[in-house]
Amino acid sequence: MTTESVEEFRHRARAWLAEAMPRLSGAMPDRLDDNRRQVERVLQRTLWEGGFAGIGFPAEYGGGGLAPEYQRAFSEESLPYDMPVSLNVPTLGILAATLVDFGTHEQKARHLPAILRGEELWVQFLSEPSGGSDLAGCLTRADRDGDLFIMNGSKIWSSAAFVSDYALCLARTNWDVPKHRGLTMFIVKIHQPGIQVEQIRQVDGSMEFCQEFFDDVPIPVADVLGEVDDGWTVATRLLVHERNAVGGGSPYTSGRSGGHESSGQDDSLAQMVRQQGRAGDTHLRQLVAEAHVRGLVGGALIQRVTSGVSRGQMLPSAGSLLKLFSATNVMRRYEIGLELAGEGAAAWPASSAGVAQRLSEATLWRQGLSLGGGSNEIQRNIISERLLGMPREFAADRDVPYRDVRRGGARG
Amino acid sequence: MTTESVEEFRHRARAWLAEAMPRLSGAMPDRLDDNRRQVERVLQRTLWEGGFAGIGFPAEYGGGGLAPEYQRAFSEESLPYDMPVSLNVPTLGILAATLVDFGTHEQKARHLPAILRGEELWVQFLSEPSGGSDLAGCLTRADRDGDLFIMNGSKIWSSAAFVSDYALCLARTNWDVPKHRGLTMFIVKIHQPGIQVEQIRQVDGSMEFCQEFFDDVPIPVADVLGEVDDGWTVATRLLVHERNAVGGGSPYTSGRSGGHESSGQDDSLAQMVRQQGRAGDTHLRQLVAEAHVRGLVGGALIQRVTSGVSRGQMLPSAGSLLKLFSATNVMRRYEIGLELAGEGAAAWPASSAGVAQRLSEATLWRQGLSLGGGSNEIQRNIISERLLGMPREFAADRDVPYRDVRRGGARG
Amino acid sequence: MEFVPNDEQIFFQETTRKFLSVHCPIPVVRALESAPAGYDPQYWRQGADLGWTSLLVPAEAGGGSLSEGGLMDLVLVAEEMGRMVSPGPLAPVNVVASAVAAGGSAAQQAAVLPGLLSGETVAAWCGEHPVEGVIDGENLLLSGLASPVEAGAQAQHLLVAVRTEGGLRQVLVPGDASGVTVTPLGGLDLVRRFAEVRFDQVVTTPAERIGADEDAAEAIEHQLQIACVVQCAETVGAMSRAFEMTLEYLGDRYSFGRPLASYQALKHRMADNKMWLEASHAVMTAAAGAVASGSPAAGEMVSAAKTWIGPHATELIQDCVQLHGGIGVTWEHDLHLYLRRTTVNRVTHGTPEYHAERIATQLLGAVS
Amino acid sequence: MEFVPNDEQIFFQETTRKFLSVHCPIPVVRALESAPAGYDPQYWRQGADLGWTSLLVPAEAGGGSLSEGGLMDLVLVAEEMGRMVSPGPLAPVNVVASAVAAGGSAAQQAAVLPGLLSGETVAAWCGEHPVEGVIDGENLLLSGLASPVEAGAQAQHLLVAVRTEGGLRQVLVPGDASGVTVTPLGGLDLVRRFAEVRFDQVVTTPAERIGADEDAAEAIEHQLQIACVVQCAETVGAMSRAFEMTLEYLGDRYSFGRPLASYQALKHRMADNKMWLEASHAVMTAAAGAVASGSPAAGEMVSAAKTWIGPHATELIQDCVQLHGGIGVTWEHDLHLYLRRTTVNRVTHGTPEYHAERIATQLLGAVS
Repeated sequence: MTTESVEEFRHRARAWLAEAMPRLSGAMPDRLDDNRRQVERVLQRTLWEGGFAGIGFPAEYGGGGLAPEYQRAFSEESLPYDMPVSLNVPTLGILAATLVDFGTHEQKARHLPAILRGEELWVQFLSEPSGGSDLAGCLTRADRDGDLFIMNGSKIWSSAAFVSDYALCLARTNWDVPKHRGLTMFIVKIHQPGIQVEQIRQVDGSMEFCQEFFDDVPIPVADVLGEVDDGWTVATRLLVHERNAVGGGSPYTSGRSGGHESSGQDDSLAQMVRQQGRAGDTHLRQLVAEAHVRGLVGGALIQRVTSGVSRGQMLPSAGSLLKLFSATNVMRRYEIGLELAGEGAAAWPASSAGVAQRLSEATLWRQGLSLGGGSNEIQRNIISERLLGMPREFAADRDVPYRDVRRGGARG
Repeated sequence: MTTESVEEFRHRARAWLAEAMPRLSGAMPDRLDDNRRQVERVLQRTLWEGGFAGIGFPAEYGGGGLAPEYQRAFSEESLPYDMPVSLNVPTLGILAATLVDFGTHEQKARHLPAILRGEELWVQFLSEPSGGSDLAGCLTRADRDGDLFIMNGSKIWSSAAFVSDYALCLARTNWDVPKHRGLTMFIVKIHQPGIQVEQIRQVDGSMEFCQEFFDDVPIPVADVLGEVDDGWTVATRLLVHERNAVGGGSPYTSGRSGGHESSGQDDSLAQMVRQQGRAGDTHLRQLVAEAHVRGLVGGALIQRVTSGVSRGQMLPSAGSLLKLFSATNVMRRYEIGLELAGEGAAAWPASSAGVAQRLSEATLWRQGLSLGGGSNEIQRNIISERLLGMPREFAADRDVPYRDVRRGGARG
Repeated sequence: MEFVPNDEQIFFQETTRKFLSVHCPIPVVRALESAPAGYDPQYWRQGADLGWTSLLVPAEAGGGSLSEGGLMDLVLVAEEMGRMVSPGPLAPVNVVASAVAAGGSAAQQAAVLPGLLSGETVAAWCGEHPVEGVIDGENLLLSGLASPVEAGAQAQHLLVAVRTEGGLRQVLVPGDASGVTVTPLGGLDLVRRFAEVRFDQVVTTPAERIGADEDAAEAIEHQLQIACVVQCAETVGAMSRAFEMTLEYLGDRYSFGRPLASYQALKHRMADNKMWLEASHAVMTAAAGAVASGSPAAGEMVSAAKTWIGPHATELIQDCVQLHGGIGVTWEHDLHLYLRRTTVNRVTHGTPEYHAERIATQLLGAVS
Repeated sequence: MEFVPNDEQIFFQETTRKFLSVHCPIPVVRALESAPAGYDPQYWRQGADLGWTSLLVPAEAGGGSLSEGGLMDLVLVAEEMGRMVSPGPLAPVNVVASAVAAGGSAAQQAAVLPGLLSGETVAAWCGEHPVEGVIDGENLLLSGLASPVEAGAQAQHLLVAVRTEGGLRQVLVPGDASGVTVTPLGGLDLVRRFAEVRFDQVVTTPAERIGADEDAAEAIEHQLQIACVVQCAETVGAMSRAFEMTLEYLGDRYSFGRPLASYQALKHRMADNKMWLEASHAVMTAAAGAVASGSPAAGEMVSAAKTWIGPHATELIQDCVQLHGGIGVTWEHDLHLYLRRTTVNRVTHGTPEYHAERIATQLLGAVS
């Protein structure tokens, strides 16, 4: 443990940031392209060299080994600077966090320092085209063949797999047991023969998500994360990390958090109203205030839940509260945005095409955060069943060998 | 069938109303007391004498035998007059309607004319203290004894049973079959030895609802409505009539309908804003307009559903759409009312105690319509299962002899 | 009274539905994304042949309808076009054709109606955003900007509302009149095109005036009501289709060994969606009936429909997206076409807030 | 930083909880419905003995708290009182005691504090509705109406905000001062009493002034913040308890052979309710922390809490009523006590709309 106090650490970080990191100039690019990703890898490398990469990760694997307060202090100090924020989710907050929990010494030594240096971007391969929210209803298979598993199947909704390096991939290794008990989590190198990555075009024109196709992909047994046939344990923990990271409550992310960013602390709504010359309209004022208040409440909720979980007074699944809160905040914020934009959301002159179009198309993507990383429905199940102890939903596939489970209709 | 056109009928009704019925003066009393009920019985008698009672009921039993357009025309013409509107629900729209569907000739001849003369007020005995929404989970029992059934048990949430005359009462007559198949519907005279009626005090201080206790109440076999052990069929139809009547879509009710009354067509919100001198506040204007629009939409929905059902293009269970709509409208209207009332909802000077207190206490009763007559949850089940054909909820008591069904906890 | 289509109208509606499913199924709509007009002129002529553009024009002026006044027939077309997110300037052409038939001179009718009715030409309606008019002898000089104007860049005719010292006026000018600059706009809908129409000292003659001066304000209000009704009907059609797709999907798709449709939380949301859908249909029909019958409540009912339908449509379709899961936010899935169309319909011809304010004005007086 | 109660605070909280459950369980609260003060003076003195009225007063002035400044301790009391819909003038007594301790003269402190701290006397805060003040030589003449004022009719001391030509001022006057007329109001809560306090040329001397003139505006704002924090904490306590009652009920109650808690539609609503509850708790604590630490964001956080908590509290409890079914709207069931309390808290000390407007002023400037 360090002997440096949080305040001492904060002062050291402040000085270092001013010296080493570029200041944020103007708005963040709202879409990640390859170029931006390259910039962020370099920024991450800069953090590494300054000793500020992975502040909450174990020191043994290149991290800072420090408590969450230190990371929070650093994040607060870093706000004026250009940070590699896209590494937070999913690489650091979800995948690296899961590696910390389940990796062998060799796995951690091989990957964590490389991640913290910005050399490896990670992604999760969990969802499947037929599976929806039922992640354990996994049809991708990995069949044992000596020291290898041979993987076949398909995964979908992975973020930016086309520019990432490694994935954690859940595959079925045993079909004769009920569904949760026949899964294994693998560390998979993405760019290799047998894996084809296709980008999916989203409603807003972005191409961030991917579908992957596996055709006899060989995976060394050494790349099993956790135990064979116990992949659901790993996946469950991964999902907890995901909810925390997406909800803004991860101890492993650095810089602005997802929860805050998406919950309305920017000034864009107020700005729109001012530009329209309608700042005196009491109805619009209520809406602008509502969005702002939701941001403040979301921030307070992150504090409450992360503190509660870290002190063991809340279950880790309380992260679902954060995920659900920020997803519903986003829905409401876009609705408010649409109400404020008015006719401008329908059509726009070429002169303002960029801004207006993005604003308008963003509303098409309103449900994005309510679907990705576990839908709102799944979060509500988790909250009611795990936090509140209400009875589990009836599952027709419980305690049935997975090969006998009904998998539904045409879209399957 | 009449040869009189709707318009001719309307003119005749208009002339008669002007002559025979008192004009509405001031606001309707917002709570029914015994005195008001007596007034309404007399008003109903006046309608009967003028030939305008029960316009949609069979002529054979004292009604007008006319199509819904005639009743609608009469209702429109009657708006400026003091009408016996409390007879609409439940007596005419629910209980008399069910009698029309299932009564024997003798039953109808005995009760329908008396109802249309204002001599019999009716009520339903369906809910039970332990039962909640599960009306078929009835524990009140009626055991056959020669030409009698002997009834024991308790019912609750009946409207104004203490001032009513007859009830339709559902009781279990067979415990060895699954729950829906062992029920019988009885015509029960309320004020008789063995029946004790207790009024329930509501949150807003009103005492409209009752609980009844049955202690060896003898019921002649001749008072079975429908078939023995087939009471659920009768109850189901009764519930359809109830949803229609409460939602404002009954062909048997006369005068202002529940749906309209509760959906915001009065001017009280606008008036409140004017009195506060805040009529220029755009936020409040949006709220007042929203309430008004909801009223208009509700009216249009009643037209659409009643027309669709009467033409056979919608299932009768579409009445659930009306019930749910008006219940959710009431919720929103009270919420808007609270927002407009502001600080005045917390405390009031003696000088305005009546109005302010009623307004404020009304919000405590906001969920009333969302619970009575089948809760919103039940309506949503009906809409999704019967109108949309989605799968039925799992019921642990299906196909199980009722004596073996688990009936739950402490509150039971 | 609830509007009930008669057999003839049902046949007409089915004809339109079949035509759209054969000639303009959704892949065709998608393929029109970068077509300048957003529709194929041949398709529009065929639609005109089916009667799409004739319904508000009396038979003696070359039009024809199944119902009195034709608005209820037009509603059926609009619903079908909404169900298929179809392209084509249905609202502006009908609004302008109706206005010319009602208030145009014989010469104007002869010059404009045949083309609109046959689908050879189209018209745009600039009635929502009046420009400034200065009286110059007999003529009226127009200046200002009308935007966004549906089909502005495709229109041979522009029906323009003009604010003059003496009150509102209306003129019908050629799309290529001198001083008129039409600039296409980008937009959210894949095939519905808007433009901004700029008037720079555009000289209009008395022969270009439409209707009596003193009737202009009322005529423009009536045009707005028709435009809103057509738009609301289209939105309701889009809502219906999105709802049906979702209901079907929930039945097909299994999760945890059960169809999604068996989950009560989803069932209850579908129940609410069904209620919003039926309520939207109801208030749209009521508004259409009020406009068709010339009811004094027409303006109120139209604003009620616009206030109610816009937000409920987008909310319903967003929930359909949510119920579809990830596939619902992909380009490949059709739901976003419905979301685009209903979002555009929500915010044009007056936002819900604008129409709520019209209602408030009636209840509370104008804001001082 | 999230506020985490230490062991001492937890003990304090548990003591308060036990005291309330023994001395003021809900049947006792109900029995106080027609008591003029809404509470038993003996109960209030016992609460004062536990420390309820001392927390914002420094030890040297006779008070004492577990945490710096005591506001976080007071929040714990308020939450407990919310859980039991307890009676007693917690907010006004603490606001006034704090103000007197901070700005009162030695004479004022000696005259007022001992009684408030022991629970022998109570005070009312008229800071939200400033009356008019006219300077008359050394004196200030007060005229106007402050309403509604919590515990106005029970208070021996009134802390009054006064609008003068020179700006806001504060005076502390006896409840029975000449020219002061206190009229009890009817109200929604069974035991929380409000009054209107009318000032008719009430003469106040310089010795009755509180604090330096130039600090008055800021002091009043600080008092409002404390009042809002106490109120929000009480509301959060009430929400928590209503939520727990409902969760338990859903587990106990069977319908169709299954516990209500097994129905997904109800589970999902409880999940949302849990989220609103935790969010309310979070923003209340954040606001309390900001006020306690003198953060410049205190006003903003307090208004955020007031904007958020009020409507979510009533909505959550209304949903608890719905989930209980018919029993939830009976007088016999306790839920309505919670609904009454949270409704009153929602609309007093500024409605949610009022506080949203404060936030809007910060973001968009004042309405011109």
